[in-house]
Amino acid sequence: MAAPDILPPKGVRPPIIGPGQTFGTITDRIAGIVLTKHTPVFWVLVVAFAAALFGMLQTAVAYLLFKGTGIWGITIPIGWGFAIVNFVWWIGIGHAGTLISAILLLFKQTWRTSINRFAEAMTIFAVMQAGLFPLIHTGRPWLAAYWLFPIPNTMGIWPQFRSPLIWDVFAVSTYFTVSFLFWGIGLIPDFATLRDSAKTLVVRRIYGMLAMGWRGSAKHWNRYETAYMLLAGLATPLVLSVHSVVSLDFAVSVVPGWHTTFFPPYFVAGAIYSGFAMVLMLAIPFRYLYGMQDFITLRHLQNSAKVMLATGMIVAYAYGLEMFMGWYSQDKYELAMVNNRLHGPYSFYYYMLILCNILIPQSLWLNSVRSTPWKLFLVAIVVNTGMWLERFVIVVMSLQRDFIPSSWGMYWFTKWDMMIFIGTMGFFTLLFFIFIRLMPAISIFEMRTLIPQAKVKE
Amino acid sequence: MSNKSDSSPNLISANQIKPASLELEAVRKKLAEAKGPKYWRTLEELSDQKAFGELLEREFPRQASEWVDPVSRRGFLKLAGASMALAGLAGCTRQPLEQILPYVRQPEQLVPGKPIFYATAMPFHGHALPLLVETHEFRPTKIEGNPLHAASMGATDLFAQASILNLYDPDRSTTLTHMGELRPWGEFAMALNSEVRARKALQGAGLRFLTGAVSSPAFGWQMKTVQQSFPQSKWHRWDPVNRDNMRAGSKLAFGGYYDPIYKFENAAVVVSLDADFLSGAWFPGFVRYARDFMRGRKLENGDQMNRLYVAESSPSTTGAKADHRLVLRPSEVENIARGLAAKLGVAVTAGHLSGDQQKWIDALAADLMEHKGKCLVVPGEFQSPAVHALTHAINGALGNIGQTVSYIDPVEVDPVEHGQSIRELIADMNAGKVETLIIIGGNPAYNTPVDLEFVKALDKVKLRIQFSSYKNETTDHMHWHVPETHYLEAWSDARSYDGTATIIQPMIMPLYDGKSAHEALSAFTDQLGTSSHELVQTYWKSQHPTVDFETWWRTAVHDGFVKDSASPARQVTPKIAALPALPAADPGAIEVSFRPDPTIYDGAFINNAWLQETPKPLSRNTWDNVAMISPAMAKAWGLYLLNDENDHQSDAQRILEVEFQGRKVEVPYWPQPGHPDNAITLFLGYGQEKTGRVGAGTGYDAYKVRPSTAQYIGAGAIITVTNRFWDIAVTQGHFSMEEREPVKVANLEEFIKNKNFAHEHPDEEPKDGGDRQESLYPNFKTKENFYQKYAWGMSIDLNSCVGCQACAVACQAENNISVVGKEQVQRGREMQWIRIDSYYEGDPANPSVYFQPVPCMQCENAPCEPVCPVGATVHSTEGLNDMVYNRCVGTRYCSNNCPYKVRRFNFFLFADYDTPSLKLGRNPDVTVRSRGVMEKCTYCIQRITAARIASEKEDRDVRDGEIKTACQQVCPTEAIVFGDINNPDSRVRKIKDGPRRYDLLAELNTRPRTTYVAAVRNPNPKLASGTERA
Amino acid sequence: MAQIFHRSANTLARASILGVVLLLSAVGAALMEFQRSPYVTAQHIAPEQPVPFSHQHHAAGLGLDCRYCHTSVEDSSFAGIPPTKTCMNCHAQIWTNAPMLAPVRYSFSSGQSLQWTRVHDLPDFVYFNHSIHVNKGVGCYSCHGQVDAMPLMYEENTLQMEWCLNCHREPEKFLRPKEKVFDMRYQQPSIAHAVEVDGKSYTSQFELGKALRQKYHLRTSQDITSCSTCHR
Amino acid sequence: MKAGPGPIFGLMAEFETPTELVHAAKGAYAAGYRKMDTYTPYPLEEAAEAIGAHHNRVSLIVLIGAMLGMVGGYSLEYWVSVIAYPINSGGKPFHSWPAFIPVTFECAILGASLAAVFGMLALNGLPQPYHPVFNAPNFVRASKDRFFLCIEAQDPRFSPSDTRKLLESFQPEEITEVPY
Repeated sequence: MAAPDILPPKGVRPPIIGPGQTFGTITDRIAGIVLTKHTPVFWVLVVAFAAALFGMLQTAVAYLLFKGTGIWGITIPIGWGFAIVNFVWWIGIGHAGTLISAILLLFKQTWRTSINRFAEAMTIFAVMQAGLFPLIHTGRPWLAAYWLFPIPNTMGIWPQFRSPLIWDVFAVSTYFTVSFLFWGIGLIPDFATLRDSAKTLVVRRIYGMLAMGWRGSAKHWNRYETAYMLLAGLATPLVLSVHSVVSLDFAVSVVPGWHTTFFPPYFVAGAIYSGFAMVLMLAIPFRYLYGMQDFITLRHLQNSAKVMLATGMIVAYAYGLEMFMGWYSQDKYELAMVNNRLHGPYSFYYYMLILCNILIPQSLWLNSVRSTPWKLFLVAIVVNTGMWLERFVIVVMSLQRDFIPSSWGMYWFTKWDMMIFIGTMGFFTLLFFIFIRLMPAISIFEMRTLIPQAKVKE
Repeated sequence: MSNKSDSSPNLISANQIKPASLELEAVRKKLAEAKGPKYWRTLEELSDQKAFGELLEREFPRQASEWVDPVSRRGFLKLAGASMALAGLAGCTRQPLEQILPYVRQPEQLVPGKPIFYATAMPFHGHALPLLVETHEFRPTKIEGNPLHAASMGATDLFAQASILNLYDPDRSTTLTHMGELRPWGEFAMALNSEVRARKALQGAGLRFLTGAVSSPAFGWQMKTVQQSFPQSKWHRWDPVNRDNMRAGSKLAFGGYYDPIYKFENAAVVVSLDADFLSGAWFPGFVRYARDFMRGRKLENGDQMNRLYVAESSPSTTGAKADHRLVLRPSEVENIARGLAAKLGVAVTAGHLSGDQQKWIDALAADLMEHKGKCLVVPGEFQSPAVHALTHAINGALGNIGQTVSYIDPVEVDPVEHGQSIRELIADMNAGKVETLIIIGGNPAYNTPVDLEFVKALDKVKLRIQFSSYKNETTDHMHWHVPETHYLEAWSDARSYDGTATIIQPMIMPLYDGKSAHEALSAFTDQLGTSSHELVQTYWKSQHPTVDFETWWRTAVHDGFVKDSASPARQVTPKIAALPALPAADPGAIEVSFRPDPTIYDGAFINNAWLQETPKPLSRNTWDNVAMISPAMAKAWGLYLLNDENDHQSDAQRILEVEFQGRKVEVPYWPQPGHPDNAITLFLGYGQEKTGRVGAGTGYDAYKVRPSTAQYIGAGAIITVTNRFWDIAVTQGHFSMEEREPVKVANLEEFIKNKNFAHEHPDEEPKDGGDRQESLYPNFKTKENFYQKYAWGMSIDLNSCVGCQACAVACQAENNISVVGKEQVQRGREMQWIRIDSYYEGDPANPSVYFQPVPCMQCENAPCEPVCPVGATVHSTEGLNDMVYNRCVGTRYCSNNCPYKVRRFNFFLFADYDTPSLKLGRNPDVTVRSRGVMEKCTYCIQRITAARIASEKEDRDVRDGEIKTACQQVCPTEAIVFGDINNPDSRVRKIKDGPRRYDLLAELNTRPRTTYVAAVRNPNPKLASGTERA
Repeated sequence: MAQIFHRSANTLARASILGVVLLLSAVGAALMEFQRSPYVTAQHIAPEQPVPFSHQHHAAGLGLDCRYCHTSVEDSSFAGIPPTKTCMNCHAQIWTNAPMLAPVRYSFSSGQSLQWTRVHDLPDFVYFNHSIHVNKGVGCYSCHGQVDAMPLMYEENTLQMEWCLNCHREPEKFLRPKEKVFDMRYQQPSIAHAVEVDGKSYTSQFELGKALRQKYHLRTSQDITSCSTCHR
Repeated sequence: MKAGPGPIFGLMAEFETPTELVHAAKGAYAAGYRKMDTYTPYPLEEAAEAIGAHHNRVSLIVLIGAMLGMVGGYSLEYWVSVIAYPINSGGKPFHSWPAFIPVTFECAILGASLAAVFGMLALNGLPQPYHPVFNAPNFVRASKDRFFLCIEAQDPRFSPSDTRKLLESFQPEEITEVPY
């Protein structure tokens, strides 16, 4: 199935779509994945495994609701632990999707087309994981679920809008909705394709409903394109705002290590960084398993790698800045924070983070790494680990030692913390593979525009 | 509100002086059945199907007394389950039907919903602490000191505060047993009577009584009558923490027993020779002494303050407050005493003194000579008789007797030296001379000197009867066990350290058919069945034949003491005839000190969860006792120290094996800064095999190695470091201030030079009551009319705080604060709202120690508030940082953002929803917090509200001092002052305007309402620094 | 190619979208109503009681003052439920063997409390104090309604927080002269009949309320809407 | 399929390439036809221009949505924090406008996005699972690799014969009558 990647001669960039593709071949190859009768073995295996992890997640959450957040490692002073770390990590991952589809679209980066669809899916599923944590990390989720939203009630009490946590609620839920709409309307024409290429009436009916009767009329396309462009225009500031708001959850506080003005850009860069790492972690196996090398070419991998390199450097700069500001302020608490990062009980994690997020990714300067899928895959894994550690360092190491020495404390995570974290990965994978099986993982109609025949000759 | 009071009548009937109404039976039955859970038990134990179904129905638990009626009894299970409760949907779920049970006949003095206060006293090992007890519908809920009484002046100590929990302890002995089998009282009475008759025939030969030290005149009188009709019988005394040294010392000096009474208010220079008079209740008169002493250090008028020298062998809070602290090994204290005495012209000779010690003594002696008659030397309870004798002599030589110290006849009834007394008893038992042994209170099988082998001897006794409020180690060797009443359950009387007598009146009928010590004796005076009330009254009648007894009795009971019953001072002159030779101390030998545990005393309080979870003042560990050694020793043995990198809330501490006189015990060590080298301090009271669910499996048993020959001090211990570990739970992670100066301190001269040393930085300029300097925020006082009428504020004097922990326990009692258990404390989830940080500074061999109580600061710019997404913590118009439990969803952001870390979170269902007896003791005016809710100090909002409502009804303002927070009220040293800072005449306002006031973390501009008064130390200029090495 | 949907599908599709929207808003509205409904609040529902005690008969009929039974209402948080003794004061003489009163007699003889069912039941985290309200001129009527017209006791108001706030925000709408607090027949001032206070006569509740608010030194609404006023 | 009896929706011409389609569409437009539409497997701006349908009102709708969201969001916050139940939260002003910005912003975006999607669908008259053009035999390929031009019967100039002639002049693959 897998066609080997052929490196083009030096100086020539690989194409963004393999040679010899026609409207028909594109349609059949991509729609084929969905409409085929026989399900590939690896799909069954992965889904089974992911489902098991999902089961573990459900168990852990049920126990959590039954017993209370005490089953986690959190304590006073470290009131936030794995839950918030995971939340920020997942929401960060959830950024690449919209970024790719929206910002690259505005910049007319045609190479986005073959990866935007599943990048968007990835976003939605990642945000679903992220959204889980802020809810279950509260002491009384059943109340948080409705007191955090401005719902009329008999108490005459409303949310407290000065709290960054409320901003968070709005930002994340908006982000989820918008990404979902964006993804959804992108799918309509492809559903139409599936409707028309499906064999059995049932399948055609199902996709028919989803396609809402799309028929490719010029007037429709015209409005469709406008709406799509505008959505992209809206999603761009949104995607930037979401992680900025997330970063405000910390920046607004007084905690040394949180209370910093450069958190928003720093967090956004980090988010894109991990987002692209996740895209690669998904794209590389996908193109291999489904033989999609013609659609997701080395060009895509290389570009993603470059974006990672760029954002990675921004993140590195932020780390430097954090340390510098700590020193420059000469504020005793900031200095202590820096010192704690470097020599505190958790300094090991800090050095690991430097290794994963700064040192190892430097290998992306090498063309050989950028052009070798399995190497990229490894780097991507390292980066995502590093990004998780970054959040751990920010959340735990800052809270662990703040102002009054007598209340300094330690944090140990429990098996429940782990189960829930791993569980969400399973849930994510599960959703993603189901998506691949049931929906076109690559935007068919946009792929069509990439081939020569698509142009109107005068 | 009402639903807490309305249904309580049932309990009162439990109190009506006519016995057993039907409800009472119900109550007792419930209590008997009540297999109460561990206090910190959590949800899994009680998932009950029905309960689960009803989860939605309630947000917070039904409160005290509600359990009596079946309907809501079920409600309890539900609620126990209800930590899971989809609680707080209260808005859109139905409330269950609730019963309301009025009295049948309402006691006339009772106004339902309003507390009543009764005066009484807590007897404590030979003296007593006068109390006022708050009762709600005749359920005692909170203990305060008796302000009218000289021995309390309104303050109390942590034992008194926590004693109320013993009353409601579900693990108390609830049943009368014979060889472990349930028996009715009648059967016991018969058995006892026949025995009495038999003994009478024999002149009481073979009849022995064993009690602790007793200060009850009525009991003494009963004993006398017993002695008359049973001339051969003997009354033995044993308290593991006794005053033998003091007694022997006074015999040496005066040839008889006298109790010293100190007048710290008259002393400009105080010297403590291992005397821990600022630590707690085992130093009789602590409450009063601490207040008098600290009044000399307030610097409120002028720059005069007293000076404290402490020479001590085991770090104590007294040492922590010292201006000069000399670290000594236990055996060296006597030598210092001799040296000092010699210098002051007492005819004794000292052994070898080190250079530092000599220098110290010289300076000290000089200082004392300057203050003849205005100074005071205090001997340590646990130091040798010689030290006591010497200090009497020294005080004599300095002309202090009559000025700063006076001597009265012992307060203890028929004082004896306990060590001697118990030795005689055991000897007689072994000799077969003892046929009947009546043990009232105590736990001799556990705490008598190990070398005497009490238990072995016990088996030779034919009939053994125990009156005790707990079934303990001793019970196993008894024929009969009779539950003894708690002091709040029965009439009695007692005398405070100065001899003043108090009538102890009960607050509630015995919950478990208990019998009082008086009733125990009544059998031997042919008065079996007579109530304690009668017995006590009869005695006092006999004392006051002339007066109109009814009124006399009423006033005595009402005031809480018998007028002018304080013992008169005796004119005595100490003379040092022949002191026993100074025991030769081998500097190489490791010396052992045995000390009562700071929070559970001699073990009597081992099943008291509040005290178990109260951190020991210096080591800050809970739920265990540690063995203190010096950091140097720890280092030498390669053990870890407090200044190690990791913060250690919970530590696997290395276990030491301590061998003393051939007996071994395994102890977790604690590297205590300021502990002498080549010495180890073991704390008594833990490691009991037979105790309740709270005490079970806590700590090690130091009695295992405590011989009669070395009750407090011994030399020649052998210590081996094992490879095993002991998890201890410490509430403080870090003992160094890390150049952040949470505690500001200066020497007296510095202070006189620069009064504003506490806030030199402009950021630290105090700001109060919304009178703000420049700020981006609006001025809520002027713009939004906040803080107009009242602006509550608190001031904590770091000079006065002795870290005795009483405030922490008082707060726990007042605010229904849950206990979480050792495992949770190790995780850092302790709940006490006010914590007392202790910091060490300087040379670990003899550091300066500082205490800092930290409650909620009630910041005007509270960082916790804006980050709460649901507005569960917001500011009131009086400047309180309100915490609305029922609105809280538990994001914990407020705690993260609290720079003082004073917020506590219910990680589990910590509150005990279903142990009936515990509900009785709760404060009905404070919500019991459910799972997933943040909580914190509220300045005792319930007290503020009560006082405000009272004042409004009388159409006046709240008077200064009318509101006392629980922590303020209990504080023996008046370190905590609370009041309205808008009122220019209020005490708190005045203190806050004083120069030493400072705000904690002022640079954050949180504008705390709780502020501190910086500490000032008064070292002797002639001595280099406040801290010398021994 | 053949159509895969029938013509009607179009209408169906659009209708269904509209339908979902309508349904959701309907559910929302229903919940809003539900949480204020008597089913939840027990408003206007008279629960079973061991004895069918009639406030109408005792208060209006016999003209007993509220305080005859609810003794502590003026000086305690809790108004007080009369002990059985209080009932027997009269019923030892009259209706001495009315079967209706059997439970009362039994209670008196056996010493077991009557088990009334609570009518006004606030959540446990709400700390209401009767005495301060009564002392500041809030009539029984304002919360408990026309009790003397209730043969069986029921809850007049929802006792929900929003309801409490109505008054805490504008007490002047409800204040009455202290001496009229227990007067069930008291009418708010109107043009028709004025209310005399300190020799000044008021014809509008608003005027009167303002005056009384001054007179009784009520705390500001900002004060009494602070959370800690009711919650601790 | 044969042109069945009964009314017809229009005449459908099928082309191989976008170029032919656009050329045909231009021709038809020039011939004065207005009621017509093209059907393509991907957006083809030229086609839209050719049939004179390259203006739409989506942008306006989005603007309105954004405005509503923004105003709605801010006024909610203002009402809650200043009017409904003002609380002193850590000494911050009741009307802490800087703290209100994030939510206002998110609401604006949400409003705009919803408007964009549902506005577009509404203007397109979707969902519309049934449409006559689906009757065209080969129309399935409109979503794959073929390009269709359909001149509708309502057009005043429409006549089965002339229109068919016109279409034939563009050499389509096939011309079919689309029945209603």
